Amino acid sequence: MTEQAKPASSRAKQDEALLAYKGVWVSIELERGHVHPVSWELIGKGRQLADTLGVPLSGILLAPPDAPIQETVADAHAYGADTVYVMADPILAEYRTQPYAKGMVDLIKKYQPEILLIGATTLGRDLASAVATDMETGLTADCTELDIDLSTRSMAATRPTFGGTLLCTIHTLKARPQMATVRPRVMPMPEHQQGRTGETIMAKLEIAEDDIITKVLSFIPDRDQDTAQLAFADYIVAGGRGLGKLENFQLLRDLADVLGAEIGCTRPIVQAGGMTIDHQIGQTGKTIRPKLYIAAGISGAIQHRVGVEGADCIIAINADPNAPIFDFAHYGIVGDALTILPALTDAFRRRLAAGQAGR
Amino acid sequence: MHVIVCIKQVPDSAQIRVHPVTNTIMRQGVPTIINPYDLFALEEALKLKDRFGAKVTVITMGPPMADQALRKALTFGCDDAILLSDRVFAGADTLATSYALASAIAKIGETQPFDLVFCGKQTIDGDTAQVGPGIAKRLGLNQLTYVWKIESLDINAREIVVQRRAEGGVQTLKTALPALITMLEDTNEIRFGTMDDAFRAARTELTLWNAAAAGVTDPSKCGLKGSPTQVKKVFAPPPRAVKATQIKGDSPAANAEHVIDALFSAHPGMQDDLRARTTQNP
Amino acid sequence: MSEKFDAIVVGAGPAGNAAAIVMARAGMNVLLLERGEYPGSKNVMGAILYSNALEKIIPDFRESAPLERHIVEQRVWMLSEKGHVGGSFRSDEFNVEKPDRYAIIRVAFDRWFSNKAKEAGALLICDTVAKSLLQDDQGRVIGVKTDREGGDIYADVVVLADGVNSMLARQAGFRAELDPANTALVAKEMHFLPPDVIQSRFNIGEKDGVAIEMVGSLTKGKIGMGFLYTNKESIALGIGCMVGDFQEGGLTPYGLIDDLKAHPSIKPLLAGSEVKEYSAHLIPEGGYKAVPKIFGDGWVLVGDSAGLVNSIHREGSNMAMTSGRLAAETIRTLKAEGKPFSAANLSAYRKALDETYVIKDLKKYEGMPGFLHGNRQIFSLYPELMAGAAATMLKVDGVDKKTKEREIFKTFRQSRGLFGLLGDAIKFARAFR
Amino acid sequence: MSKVEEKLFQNRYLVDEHHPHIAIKHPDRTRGDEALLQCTFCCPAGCYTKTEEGDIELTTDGCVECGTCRIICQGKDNLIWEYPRGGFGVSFKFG
Repeated sequence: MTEQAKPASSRAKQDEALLAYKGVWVSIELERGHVHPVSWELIGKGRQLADTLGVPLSGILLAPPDAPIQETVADAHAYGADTVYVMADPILAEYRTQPYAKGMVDLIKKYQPEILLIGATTLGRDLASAVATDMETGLTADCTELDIDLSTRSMAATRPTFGGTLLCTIHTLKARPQMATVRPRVMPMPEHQQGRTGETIMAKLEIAEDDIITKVLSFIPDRDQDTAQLAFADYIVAGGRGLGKLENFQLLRDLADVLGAEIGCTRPIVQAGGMTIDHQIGQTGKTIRPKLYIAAGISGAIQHRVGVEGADCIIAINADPNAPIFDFAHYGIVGDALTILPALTDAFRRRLAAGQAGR
Repeated sequence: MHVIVCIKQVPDSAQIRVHPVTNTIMRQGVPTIINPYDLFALEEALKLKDRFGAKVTVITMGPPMADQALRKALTFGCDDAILLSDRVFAGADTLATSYALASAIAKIGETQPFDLVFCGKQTIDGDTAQVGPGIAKRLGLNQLTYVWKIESLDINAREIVVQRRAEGGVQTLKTALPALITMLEDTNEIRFGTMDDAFRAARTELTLWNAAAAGVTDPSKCGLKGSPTQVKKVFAPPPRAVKATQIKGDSPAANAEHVIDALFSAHPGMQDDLRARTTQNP
Repeated sequence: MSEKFDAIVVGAGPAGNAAAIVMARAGMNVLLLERGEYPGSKNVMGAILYSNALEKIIPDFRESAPLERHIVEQRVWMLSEKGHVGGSFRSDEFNVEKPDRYAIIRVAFDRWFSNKAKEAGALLICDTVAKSLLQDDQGRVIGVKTDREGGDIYADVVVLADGVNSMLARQAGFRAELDPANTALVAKEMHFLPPDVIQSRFNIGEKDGVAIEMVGSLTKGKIGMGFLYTNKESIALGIGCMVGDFQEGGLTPYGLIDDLKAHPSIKPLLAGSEVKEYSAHLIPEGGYKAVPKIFGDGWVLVGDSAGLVNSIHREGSNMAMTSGRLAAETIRTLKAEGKPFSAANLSAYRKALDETYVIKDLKKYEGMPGFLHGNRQIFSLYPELMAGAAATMLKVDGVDKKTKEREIFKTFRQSRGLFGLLGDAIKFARAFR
Repeated sequence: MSKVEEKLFQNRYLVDEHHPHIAIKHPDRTRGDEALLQCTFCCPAGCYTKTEEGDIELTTDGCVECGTCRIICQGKDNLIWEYPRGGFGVSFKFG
């Protein structure tokens, strides 16, 4: 990509301003005492990008003082961070855009990183767009690949577009920091090097509670939600017409209980009144990206496939050996789902019984 | 009460196919539609029209033919439609888009003050979910993204309480108007307009604004020039031909054991993750 | 407050658009209702446009209409199991300044045609279904009820251009349901290929197109016809039989088109193509006898809705445009003379139609539907016999031509008998006279 | 049967979730209904399927609105056939 023809002087001035931005930063999302794993995945990726550029890798942690900050900073160093910037303030107890964005932007303006990676969680997405607008810089969302183009030292961010049918590679050439959000479970988990140490820099959040208009009234964790959260669930068990009568879906519920999984189904089941529309998976239903998807009695027509291809692991159970689902599932069991489901339920119950070491 | 809804005309990406052999992108016959996520924002705004008699203005930034999306929005019952179209805007990324829309919305606010701006969660072609927050930031609106439901709205007290999807749960937030809301999908269903809506949509004169009319003061912040991000290349993902490894077991129980062995060996952390989840709620 | 128009046209297809343009140009207040998302979204056609009917409405249509290719070669094939026998007519005559037939894509064309109606002043409203006709106590049509709230719209006359299913006219008892024995169901696919591949396979230039009409044993003894038309970067392929034949079983519409795609004469033409759409449509093939009453108090029936299709020559959209235009001209004249749109006054539309090719052609082939029913062998036996005859004659195997001719005649006689052959020839000639 | 699903996947549908436009009038009396049985092999979109027990079921999602089932079942008072709500149903890209 040739640099647009610009008068040498202004380009030089601009390049110099950009050069001032050094280092790779990763946002560490610590909420309600729990660090979202995507933060460590990005520390792993950030380490790689930093080494390619020959610059330091830093974590940035905004959290309330009573959060497990020391523990998190230690983990960040262990996973590869050289420095961790910490901003501890009670205002940061519940996520709100204004304080979090203010804190992050102040840190960015002060320490000027060239790359900032944020997990594409609902928190990360909300925060990233506010920060990017404030910094008037480029932000590429839901990236699936991140590399460095050494000729320009700029980050090449690849992401799905047009609903995932296509991919595109995007650069942020004339603005810094180059920002990107990455979905959970896209980047590999780095190795936890016990005993690896690094620097910690404390910073003060320069905003008072009464400057913040938005107040958080309550928070209800997902577990108590009644409506199916298929789009966000990690484990899903689904059934199709191959299960026959609707009563057989109880076998599905038994397995789901053992796994703590959500239940889904295909279009005909919703039509037959077996389940409500928010349980439907596929082209006209939900698109799911779980860690494990067990499909029982589902033929796997293209209309279903487009909704489940994002799953990490698909186990398909179908009586028909050449059911299309076996073309894209990871593991296939040819057999009667009505006998295999109970067997799976028992096997999982035994394997997951507390304290039982892996076989 | 006055509510502004931002919509975008996008290609119906579900219809875009990749040629199985040549792996080229086949765009023939792909119609343009209103970004599906924006329909949830439109319905939520129209509910405020039902409840409070709010005026609903719909705005879009795009090429001249984006007027079709505005006309469709009018058929659902919106009152006014503004098309922001100028060569200067061409090639804008989300940052440049939010600048142009923010300028236009501020311009609207000069003559018709607004209480809420609605956006869809994201677009199906850009998928970046940044335009809404970008507008909120530029206009100093309180940003409420991934909103699930508007719990209460008090016009006189200028207060709104919403439920929004947060990480691992649902947050209830209270903030002041004016605010910007991006609606989560499947929160409502777009209505079927009345015959009067259909007639008004066909007859309404759309307001066409170029950059100047929209109050854009700094054109260098628009279009390609104002876009820090540039798309280098668009390509089709390599076809993923993974055939299922067939589990061979002589009985359902044997099958179960084999598949779980394969699963846990391929995904080491899964057994502990599952165990952690299931012991939490016995 | 309910709306009142001079005229409501139901359906923005060829017939509806033609009628809307003519009436709007006469200054009438015209509402054009379309149930689809955009004009053409609910319409399916093989898609050959014959210019004569459109020229009478938009003489310079060639300057702006989305035309795919003008047809320079017309092929007629009788398909046998392994191949086809047939003729093709290709001549420079087609390459005149104003070609008379084009391959088109209906969605692009209908949108263009409706824009012309809007330019003429008609009010186009999509996404709205006309559910039923509004009638006064004497049964006179005074408007339509749509599927939107507050959807009663009134008009002095309603032009029913709602297509082959003709829901409104049937519901009001103006015409009967379609007869499965005389209604064809055609399945169609759009196959996409790079333009240069199409041009090399059909030996045509950038703007030229080929139209192939097919009939043959492929339809397993059912009365079936297929087509293949070349567009700029796609090939429209379709085949169908009478619904009555499908009812006998053994052959689904998608099975039929898959068989056609696998046929040795068709497969190479489609090699490497990408299917982007699969559709199906009914075609009224009852001919003259099945044309219902096309006018009444406050209403007229135009296009497929009136069964105005001459399937032998694959003519439907031109008849739709002509009937739409003539109905509109009749209405325009009555409006100018301040006369009511009574059945008596609107009968002038039918008289005008009788003078055109529309009714004349339908009358000419009046017996054809009956003939095709009674003589199924047209579709199974003759193609095989003809293909066999061609194979025998063309094979250079040392057998003298005289013996070959006797052999061919023997196979014909064995399968149809002398009188059978004579009978077929006479009936065929009479049906075509 | 799976062949037709591959074809229908190419089409563009705006499914009207709660308003199927065609319905079998007496779902409990479809066994032995000759006309409905014919629909299982005449419908170009394969919307009608016969279950093992012999009942005929209808899913209108892939319907191309051709009308074949209506004219096959005419006079048998076993089918309600209407157009989908305005703008819904199949929406052809080429037609």
